[in-house]
Amino acid sequence: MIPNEPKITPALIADHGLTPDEYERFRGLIGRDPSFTELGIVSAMWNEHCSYKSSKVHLRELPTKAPWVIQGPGENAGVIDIGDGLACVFKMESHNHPSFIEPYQGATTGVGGILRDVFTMGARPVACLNALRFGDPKHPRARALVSGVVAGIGGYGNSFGVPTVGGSVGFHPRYNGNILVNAMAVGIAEKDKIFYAKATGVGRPVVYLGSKTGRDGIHGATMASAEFGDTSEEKRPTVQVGDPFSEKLLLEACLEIMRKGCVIAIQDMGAAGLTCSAVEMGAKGNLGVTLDLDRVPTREAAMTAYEMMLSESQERMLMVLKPEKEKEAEAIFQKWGLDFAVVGKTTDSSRFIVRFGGDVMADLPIKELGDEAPEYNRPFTEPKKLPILDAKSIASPVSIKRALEGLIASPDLCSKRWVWEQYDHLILNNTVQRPGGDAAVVRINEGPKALAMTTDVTPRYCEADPFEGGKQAVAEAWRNLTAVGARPLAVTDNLNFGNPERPEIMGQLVHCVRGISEACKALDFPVVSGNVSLYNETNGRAILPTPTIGGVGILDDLAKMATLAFKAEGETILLVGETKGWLGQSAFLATVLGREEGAPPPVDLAVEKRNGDFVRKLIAASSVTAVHDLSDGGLLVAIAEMALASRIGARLDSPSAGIPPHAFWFGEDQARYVLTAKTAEVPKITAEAAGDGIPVRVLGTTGGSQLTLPGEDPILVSSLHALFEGWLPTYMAGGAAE
Amino acid sequence: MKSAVVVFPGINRERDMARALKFVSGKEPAMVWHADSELPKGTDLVVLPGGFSYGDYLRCGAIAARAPIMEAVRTHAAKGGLVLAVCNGFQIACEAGLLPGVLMRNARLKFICKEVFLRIERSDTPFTRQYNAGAVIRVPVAHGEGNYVADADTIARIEDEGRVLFRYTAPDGKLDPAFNFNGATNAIAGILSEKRNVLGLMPHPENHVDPAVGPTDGRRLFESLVSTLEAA
Amino acid sequence: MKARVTVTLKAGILDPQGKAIEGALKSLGVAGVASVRQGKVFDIEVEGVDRAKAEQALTLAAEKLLANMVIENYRVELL
Amino acid sequence: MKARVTVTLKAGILDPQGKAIEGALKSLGVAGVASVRQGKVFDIEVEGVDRAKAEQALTLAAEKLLANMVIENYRVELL
Ligand SMILES: Nc1ncnc2c1ncn2[C@@H]1O[C@H](COP(=O)(O)OP(=O)(O)O)[C@@H](O)[C@H]1O
Ligand SMILES: [Mg+2]
Repeated sequence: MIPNEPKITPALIADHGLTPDEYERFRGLIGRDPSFTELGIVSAMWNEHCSYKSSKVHLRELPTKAPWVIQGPGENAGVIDIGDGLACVFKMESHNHPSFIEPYQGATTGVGGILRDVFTMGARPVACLNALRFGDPKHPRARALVSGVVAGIGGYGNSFGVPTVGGSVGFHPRYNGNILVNAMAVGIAEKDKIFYAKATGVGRPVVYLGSKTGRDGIHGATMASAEFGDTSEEKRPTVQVGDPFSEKLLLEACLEIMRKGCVIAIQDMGAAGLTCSAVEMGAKGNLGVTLDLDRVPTREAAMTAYEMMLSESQERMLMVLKPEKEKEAEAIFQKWGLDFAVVGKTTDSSRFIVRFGGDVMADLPIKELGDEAPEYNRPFTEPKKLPILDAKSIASPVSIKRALEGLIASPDLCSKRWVWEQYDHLILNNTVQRPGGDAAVVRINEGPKALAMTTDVTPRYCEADPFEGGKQAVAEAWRNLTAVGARPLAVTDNLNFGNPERPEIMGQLVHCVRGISEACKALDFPVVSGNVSLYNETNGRAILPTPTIGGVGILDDLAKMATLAFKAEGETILLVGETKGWLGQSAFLATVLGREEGAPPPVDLAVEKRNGDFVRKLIAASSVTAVHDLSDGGLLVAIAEMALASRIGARLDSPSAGIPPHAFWFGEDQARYVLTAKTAEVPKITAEAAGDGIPVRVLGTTGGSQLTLPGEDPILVSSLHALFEGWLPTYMAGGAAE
Repeated sequence: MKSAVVVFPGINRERDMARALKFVSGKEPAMVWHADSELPKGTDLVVLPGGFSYGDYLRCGAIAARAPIMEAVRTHAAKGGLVLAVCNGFQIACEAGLLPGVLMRNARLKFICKEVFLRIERSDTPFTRQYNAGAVIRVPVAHGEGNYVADADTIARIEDEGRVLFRYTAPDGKLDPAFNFNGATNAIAGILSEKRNVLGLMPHPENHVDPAVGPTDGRRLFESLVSTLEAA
Repeated sequence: MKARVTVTLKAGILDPQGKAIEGALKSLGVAGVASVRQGKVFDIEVEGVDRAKAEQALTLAAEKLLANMVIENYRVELL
Repeated sequence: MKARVTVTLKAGILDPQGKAIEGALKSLGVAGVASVRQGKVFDIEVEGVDRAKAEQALTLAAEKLLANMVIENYRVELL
């Protein structure tokens, strides 16, 4: 008999985040009232975080296939073929709510979780990236959140031993009550040695590995799917603590037993730990699973079945092992000082049975737990189109020089060195392009091939036009990979939005996903993994829609990699792409004029592809010496970044007639790149561009120690440098937020 | 050159080290497990690599310093055998008493990964014979606790005996507090044992050997070891 | 006036440090060690205020900075 | 049996963490803070040995591992 304490009441059901309808659906499935443990299990399986119930219908729109895709969404991480018998395994995941409550531990466990997703599949992690969004720098908690999150990301990755090579950091008041911490991990595996969650074979041992189970994060997955209110502070005791040392041991032990051929199926214990991992392994293999909780290694006394099933203790794995290899696997885990316990077996009953202390605590249909999870096509509204701003109607209150200085020293565009110097970005000795460029480049084994990776999104654009913003996020990631010379291969996404039960938020989600889909299709850039984080709001105020895109590409030969720094004096600076002077939603408008207005720049995907392919071709032919894509801040900011990276200045020509100078220099028209080339190469490049129908124009020449613009005071690179590098350290040391 | 890299649980730069040794010497080092009690026969060079042994959860290197293999490392050092202890390895060597002093939290309390400038104080050592004394090299650091501290007598002694091998300096080799990023006493980045056969240093020369990845200023340290052992 | 603020992890919160030290003590053969949890102490010299004020100030210090109230408890002692 | 080992820095050894905390407390406006030094406590559960043995074992633990005798002092208390 299943013990039924405490009594299931409507209040208890609501506490578990289930609606009355969902509860009835569950009762219908099992044909009786659930036990308390069963209620816990279903609440974990059916919450937004695990079931994707609000987003699933829309995620199906995303293109997920290409000849090089080995595994698309649905496993722990996506897998793509990178040639030479190797595969790249990668995924991004959010840890927003835990990081807001306890920034250090929230960030560490976010990194730990995404690393586990990657090595669960048999890949050795080779790089981490992250995308961070904080509130207004003037907000009283902002500094503590920044320093806690950054220390946490570093604290985990540095100790685990994976380089953190890239990411992005942004600030906006709309994240005041709900920061974003999106972590991405990238690994490399042998293509024919990828491990999956699908269990096979009846009567096989289900094995628990890693750290012991405590009461960590109980209700964590439910918390990740609940809005914050003023009482969310009460949810604090569920904080999980990361243990990178144990995870490093777990990595080595897992890879070792995989190498030795012990593993049939493997699933990490992430959100809703034992529950999700056991159900997933069984359901994927059309098998039942019986768990015997008396055998679960616990850290605390008197844990209940409910607590064990919902615990989110970190650094744990569940596996189905080959019975004849069980002893060998156990010896390997003991060598690494980790717990190893047979906690159950696979069955042919299609039931998920949990026993504890002589009782059956849960007996549920395993497939239906996942397959019959509610799925909503929630109502959504069409986002309002904003007017296209006419650049001529926007006057600049300051000189070009002042505007550039303001942009370069703004929280969003300033150097993030203070952040990435706290990350070990060099360990493993493959980091060829370090943080600070367009995309990070990490050599594959001994080369000459390398992976390029980046994370991108412009939330301001997504807020103004979710569809164009979604497209732009993909296009920018694609462009960043292209700018280092890589062939973009695939995407992982992390969709961060507010409460999907509000039609306008659902509208943002739907349209962002449509934009992402359209861009991924046009750019042949399939989505192979991702994560959705909803309910990112506080007291009814949502974050900016933030669909972070993590892009991965490949470089066939490191020697052909491009970087953004000017290489020498006297080289010609070229602009690829068309400049109209688009100021709507630009960094210039937001930072210099304090206005977030108008429609964001549209993304013409065909032009994006054509221009990018052209740039990649030039890089491969070694025709260019430096390459930088244009994004936030537009042309002059891009040129300034190239100068800052090299300490070489530039003499620039007059802007195009018919465009106000500030719109020319700071407009954010898409599909553009700045290149430099030896002057002798220029005629060939322009001729080739003309042949392909690509707009290319000469902007000026590199050289000197300042940026010289017609009609403006010269701008010393060294003083720009001080502004660029100064903002974040000064701010973090307690200096002014502006 | 027969080298052995000791692997403690939580160590994570052992692969970088093994790769650098192979790259420069052409020979794979032996990887030695912390729980073993002996080094491979004929080991010329023992390397204690970087990482976070035991998570560095007590004091950096403290738990690793008490591992069974360390007895063998001590014996090797006592017989004059070469020991290269990098980053966490340096911390382990200090905790094990192979080198004096201790490495405390960086002055600004943050983990820092970046390239720094090191002045090579002397070239008459097995670790630096391929460099010129006074030369300044650029190598990366990646640590949170590299702030070298010892009591005044110890500092005076190692200075007098010329046992400071590397110092953090400005690019021109001048001492400058702005470049002593972790606050180490006398800007000390690396020291030698009394017999000059054990080197502990915080920076990672092993990450600067391969031109395909970046600068190669760390390479001569390994070339020095190779030539020392060949000459022997 | 000398004071000591002791900060310890709340019960139930994972203590990786303690766990690693526990393992090390066991393998060093230290007799009888069943479990270890690690905490911090802050020895603070307080000047120019009376005991009541000092206690108040240190409580503030503990709550605002020395302890992470999400996962830690603290105790203030004036010596 | 519960025991506590407290490890503190020897006088004269520089304590960058203590210094930083001191600075932070001052800038938070905590009244009267003159200096801060940070140390560690280890709360140890000891089993199956008598008090004398426990004290001996913990002294050994402190000297062999918990404290770095070059820079730190320790104190063992059985509670
Ligand atoms: N959180 C972070 N972690 C690591 N690197 C970062 C982080 N934030 C920014 N960077 C690095 O700083 C550089 C500039 O970032 P960003 O402005 O987002 O680049 P872009 O606009 O070209 O995509 C990139 O190389 C990026 O990887
Ligand atoms: Mg870029």
